[in-house]
Amino acid sequence: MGGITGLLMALAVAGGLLAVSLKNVLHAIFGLALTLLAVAGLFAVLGSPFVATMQVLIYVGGITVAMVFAVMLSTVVQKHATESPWRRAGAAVVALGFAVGVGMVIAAAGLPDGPAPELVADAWTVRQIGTSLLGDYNVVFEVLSVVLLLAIIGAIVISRHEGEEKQS
Amino acid sequence: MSHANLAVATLLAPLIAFAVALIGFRKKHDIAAAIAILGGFVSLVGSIWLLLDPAPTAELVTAPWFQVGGFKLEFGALLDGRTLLMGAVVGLITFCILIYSLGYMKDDPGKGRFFAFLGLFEWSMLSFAYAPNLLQGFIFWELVGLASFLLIGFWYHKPSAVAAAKKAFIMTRIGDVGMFVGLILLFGDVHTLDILEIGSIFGAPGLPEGLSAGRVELLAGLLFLGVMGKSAQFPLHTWLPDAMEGPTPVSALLHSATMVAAGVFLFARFHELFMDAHGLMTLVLAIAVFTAILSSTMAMVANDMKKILAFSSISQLGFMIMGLAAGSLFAGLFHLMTHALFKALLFMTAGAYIHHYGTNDIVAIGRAGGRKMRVTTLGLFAGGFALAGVPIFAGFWSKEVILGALHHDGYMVFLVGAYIAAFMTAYYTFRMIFLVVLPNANSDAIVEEPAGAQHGDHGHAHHGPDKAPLPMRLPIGLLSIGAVIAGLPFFGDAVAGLLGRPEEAHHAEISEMILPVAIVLAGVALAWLDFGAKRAPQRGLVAWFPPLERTLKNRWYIDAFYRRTVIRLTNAFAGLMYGAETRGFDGAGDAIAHGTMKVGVGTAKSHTGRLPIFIGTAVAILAIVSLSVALF
Amino acid sequence: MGNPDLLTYILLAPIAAFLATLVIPGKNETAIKAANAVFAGVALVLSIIVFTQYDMAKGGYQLVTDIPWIDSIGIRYTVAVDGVGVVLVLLNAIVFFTGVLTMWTLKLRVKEYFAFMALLVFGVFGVFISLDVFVFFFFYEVAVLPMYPLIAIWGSTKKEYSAMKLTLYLMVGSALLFPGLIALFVGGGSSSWNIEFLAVALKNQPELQVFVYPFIYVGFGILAGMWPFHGWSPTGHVAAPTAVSMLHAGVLMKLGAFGILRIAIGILPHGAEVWAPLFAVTATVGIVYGAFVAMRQNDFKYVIGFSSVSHMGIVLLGLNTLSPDGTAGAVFQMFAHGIMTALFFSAVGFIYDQTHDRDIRNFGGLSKQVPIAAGFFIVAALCGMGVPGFASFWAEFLVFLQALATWPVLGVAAIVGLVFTALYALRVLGKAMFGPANPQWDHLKDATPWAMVPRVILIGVLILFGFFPSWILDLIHTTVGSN
Amino acid sequence: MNLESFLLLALILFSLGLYAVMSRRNMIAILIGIELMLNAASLNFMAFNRFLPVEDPTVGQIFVLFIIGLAAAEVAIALSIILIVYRQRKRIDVDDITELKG
Repeated sequence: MGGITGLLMALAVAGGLLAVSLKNVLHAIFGLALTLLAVAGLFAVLGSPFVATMQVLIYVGGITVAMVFAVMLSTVVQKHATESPWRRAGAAVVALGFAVGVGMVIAAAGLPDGPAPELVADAWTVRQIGTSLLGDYNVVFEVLSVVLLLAIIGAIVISRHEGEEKQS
Repeated sequence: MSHANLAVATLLAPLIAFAVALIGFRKKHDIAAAIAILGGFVSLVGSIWLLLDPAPTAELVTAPWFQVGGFKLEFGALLDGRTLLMGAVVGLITFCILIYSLGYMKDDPGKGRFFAFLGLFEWSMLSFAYAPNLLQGFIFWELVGLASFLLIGFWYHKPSAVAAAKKAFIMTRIGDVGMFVGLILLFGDVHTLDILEIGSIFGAPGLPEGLSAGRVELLAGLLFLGVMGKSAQFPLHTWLPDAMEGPTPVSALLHSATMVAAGVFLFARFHELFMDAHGLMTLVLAIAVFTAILSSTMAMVANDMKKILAFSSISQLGFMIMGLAAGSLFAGLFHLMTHALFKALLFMTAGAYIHHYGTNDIVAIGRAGGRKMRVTTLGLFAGGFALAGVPIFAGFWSKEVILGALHHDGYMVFLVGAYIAAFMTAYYTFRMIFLVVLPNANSDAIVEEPAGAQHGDHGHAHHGPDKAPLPMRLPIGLLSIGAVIAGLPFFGDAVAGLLGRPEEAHHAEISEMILPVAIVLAGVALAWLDFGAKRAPQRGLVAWFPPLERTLKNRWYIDAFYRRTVIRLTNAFAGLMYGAETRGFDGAGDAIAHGTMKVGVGTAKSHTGRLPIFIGTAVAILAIVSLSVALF
Repeated sequence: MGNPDLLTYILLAPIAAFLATLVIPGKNETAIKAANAVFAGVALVLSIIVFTQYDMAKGGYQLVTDIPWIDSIGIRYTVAVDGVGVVLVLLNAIVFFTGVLTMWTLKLRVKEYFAFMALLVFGVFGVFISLDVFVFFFFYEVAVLPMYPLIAIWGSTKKEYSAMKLTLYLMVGSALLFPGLIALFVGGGSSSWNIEFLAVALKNQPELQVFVYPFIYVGFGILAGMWPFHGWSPTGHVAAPTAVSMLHAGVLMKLGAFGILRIAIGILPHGAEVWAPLFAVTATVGIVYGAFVAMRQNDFKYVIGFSSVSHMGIVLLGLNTLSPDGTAGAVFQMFAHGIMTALFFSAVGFIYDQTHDRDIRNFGGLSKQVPIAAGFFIVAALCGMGVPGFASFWAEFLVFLQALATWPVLGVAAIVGLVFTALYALRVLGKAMFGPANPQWDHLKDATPWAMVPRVILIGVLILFGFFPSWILDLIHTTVGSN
Repeated sequence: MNLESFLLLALILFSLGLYAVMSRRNMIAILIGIELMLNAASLNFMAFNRFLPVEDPTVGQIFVLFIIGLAAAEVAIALSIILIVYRQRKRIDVDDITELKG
């Protein structure tokens, strides 16, 4: 258990590092995919195989693929990863500062140490998630569906409209 | 007819005439004129009837108008000696002028409007004269001023007329402000504005309860400011000569006989109050005497007939105020009455000459043959003799009463001043008469405005037989009779009785009359030497001293002085305020706005629009906040 | 006593006009104008009914309607009128009606124009009848905001600048006002915004009153053209189209004065006493200052704009006497000035529509060229000078009467201001209405009978209440009490 | 494995995402960074849900599902925007997009 978790964590960090450091965007996307998979694994470890599945299906199967397509459509094999060192350094400083700051907050928060409590079996089932999704949280569910619908329409409108404008 | 009905008819007829004529018949001149004359006739009959049939005690004909807080206002008429006399004078003169205007304004394009405005004036003036309380008085006092403004500026296409109208309104308003404040303070002190009550409060011997002598002086002084403005007393006198820009009937009616007398009438109306202000009365006497002399000097050199008469009006108003301030109600009002008659007459004759010859210049009128207009010239004689104070004529008697009233210990200096003014009056009056009727070949008189010049009051001459139209001759004739007989002791006694001051109508001994008569005759004689005698040079005494003549022609440079000081100061102050507004307030507002804009623009510059920098900034701030939260 | 819903009907009339304007197609301009005229007429008739039905013997607030709005923070739609409200509702209805008639010749974006105008009028009516401070403020903002588009789109002479200036000034006022009003609410126990309730609740909190009063006074005072925060008003008047100027100077500025009377002085009498000397001084300065600046202006509308500053100074001076007569005079002056300024602007608008020129130096002898139109202007000018026979005389008389009793020096200064008022008014008359005619304008058409209707209504009102001031003063006195 | 380690992992992922967003010029690379940050957030939700006593243990999972859904929507929009930018400029450099410049 502990070993698998540690491995997944390491994989996640490694994928993240690849994703942010590789110059070729396509490669970076694969790094991202690695992280996403690792996180999915962590979700399973944390007791929610359903969410883990969703993560894999939507993120790895959908989003990553969409990004790859986008890269290919924009034929971006942009050689020039011409970010200046200054820019990287500045970003690194800010990010590091953020990490240190928040890390200290976490350290100072006095979180309960020790392993997770026992799983209450039926609370973590898919059935339970489905029930509360359509029960207590159905507004969230509905809102999400509307958001997705709008996103789809928006994506179509944005790409189509501008395209036509260019042609005319 | 009951007195109440008569009073109502007298008061309302001109208003109705005004409204109907202005709204309905502004363009239908003859109908408008007929309506105005009808209204004037009703008022004439009413006011004369009321005068001839006075009730033994003062009557009040009022209707409650409204109540504002502690202010209960009644509208109506107070019928006592003073109002009856004033009302009758107004009614009579207005009616004469209405008839006269038929001739004078015959072809004027604004004839309908003119008659309507005369209706407005008569209504205001009568309502002022009969006012039972000071507030009604003040309202109509203001409306009289408005009517005066409209009538002076009647020929509104002439910039000079417009300027004169404006000047008249502003200068009288300066006085009105004093009167307004006085009115309010008076109300605060005695809690009434009812004229009879105020009269009885101040009429009692000694000062009214709760009022210090200083307070009474202050009240009287404020009210007297109004008198000074309306009755053109120094230093607020300069508007009156300019007001001659109005049509001559207007000058005759408003600016000699009635409206300017409103100030004097106010003085008479509150005579009891003024008499309690002893200190002020001395000052008032000084002002009146000074005004009388000052304006007489200016009349001695003027060539414009209407201006001469205007100066003499100022001077005669000074005489009236002298009489009142010296304590004789009768003297002031009697002179007001006779003056109204003979001054209106003189203006009408002036108008007849102007109408005929198309010039205001007496030298030009004389050379063009002024004396050939016989009725007019007779009117000039009657009015002129009355003005100069030639014995038997109206002005002689009334001036005599004033001089008699001044004949007190302590007033000697003023008496001397009055004699000087009387002397000059005789001189300039006869100068005018001689120049008009006795032009001679040897004359050195300078024509300032040739006959028929387009600058004349009227803009053009009327050719034809040398006589004024009938509607002009009729009132001249009528008033000539008045100017001759109105001063006779019989009338004086009647007026004094009406005013309830029979003791003031003192009949001078023959011996007392010698001095005034001698002074008048001296003035006439000097005028004869200068202007009347054959081969007289007709340049006058003053012409020997050219600087003096220049000064007098420029009216002692008082107008120039005002222009340089008061007006310039006002303008400068307005300019200062304007600068403060545009540069100060607006500038400050704009500066704040621009400053904000600049800050905004500056801040906006830091928005490079670069996403990484946005995010970086946000996160950096977040990091700093987290750090500080974590550390502290 | 009449139907208490009357007030709500009055409030709904401009809303009906607004909706009708939105519904009618924009091309059908006459229908839009007619609909607005009809609803404005309805509002006018209803206002006259309220005017005649108000029970003076009973006094106080009448025709009360009270409906909860946002109950959790005590906001209620409470409308009622007292004597002052009746007068001002009538004023607004008159100006609205004549304003619609005056803009009959409008051609540019008619639909939007009348929609905004109806909205503005709606807000003004709402302010005059609200008894709930929050609702009052709500309507107040509704009334103020349409001014921006109205000036920026249909205005003239630096219109964007003026619109922006006006909006910013008024926003500053609102910014002062809003915390003040919230302080009232909190100080009164955070349970109700009702004016009467707050007046009782804050009675024994003198420190709070003294502290909050200037916020509310200045906040409202800015809209009332209070010196030295008057800068927006002349520029705004100048830029605004005719009917908007009429509403703006005629009614909108009264909102500020009404707010001072109803909320500042009404709820915070102690604060008012403490601050009155200072604000009386600023009011007097405003009277004299406005008159002087008006003397130097060459634009008709600027002259009128600064005369408004001067006249509103009289209103504020009257209010600051904190006495029944002074307040009555101030309210009467609000009414008279509203009508008079509306007349002024409609007369100027008539000339400007034809000439597109407002510089008085370019005119002369207009009373020969367009006697009737010039006559309207002359009447307005006379009324502005406080000539007896017009409503404003009584208003000024009462204010000065009280001012002299309360602050003699200020009173005298204000009365002396009358001379300067006459100076600037006569200057304009002399330059533009009289004097030699400028042949350039010989072709001008005089007012048609149709164009005369709104102006004659205004003149009629001025003269009517000039001769029978008690019809209004008695109403006002039921509210402000009497000496 | 305690709660803290999960939080620190999430922090590391988040910081990496942040770094990517700030340093990269390629818009798709920025998008990758954003996805990293979103995942970090999801991870936090799951961890808190698991380790802290909560009344209804589904709430954290639902949050994560919600985030996943939003991420999908976001990517759809972002990619379409990127495509347009590409069509107009033939490159997808974030430094070109400065419409919000003051």
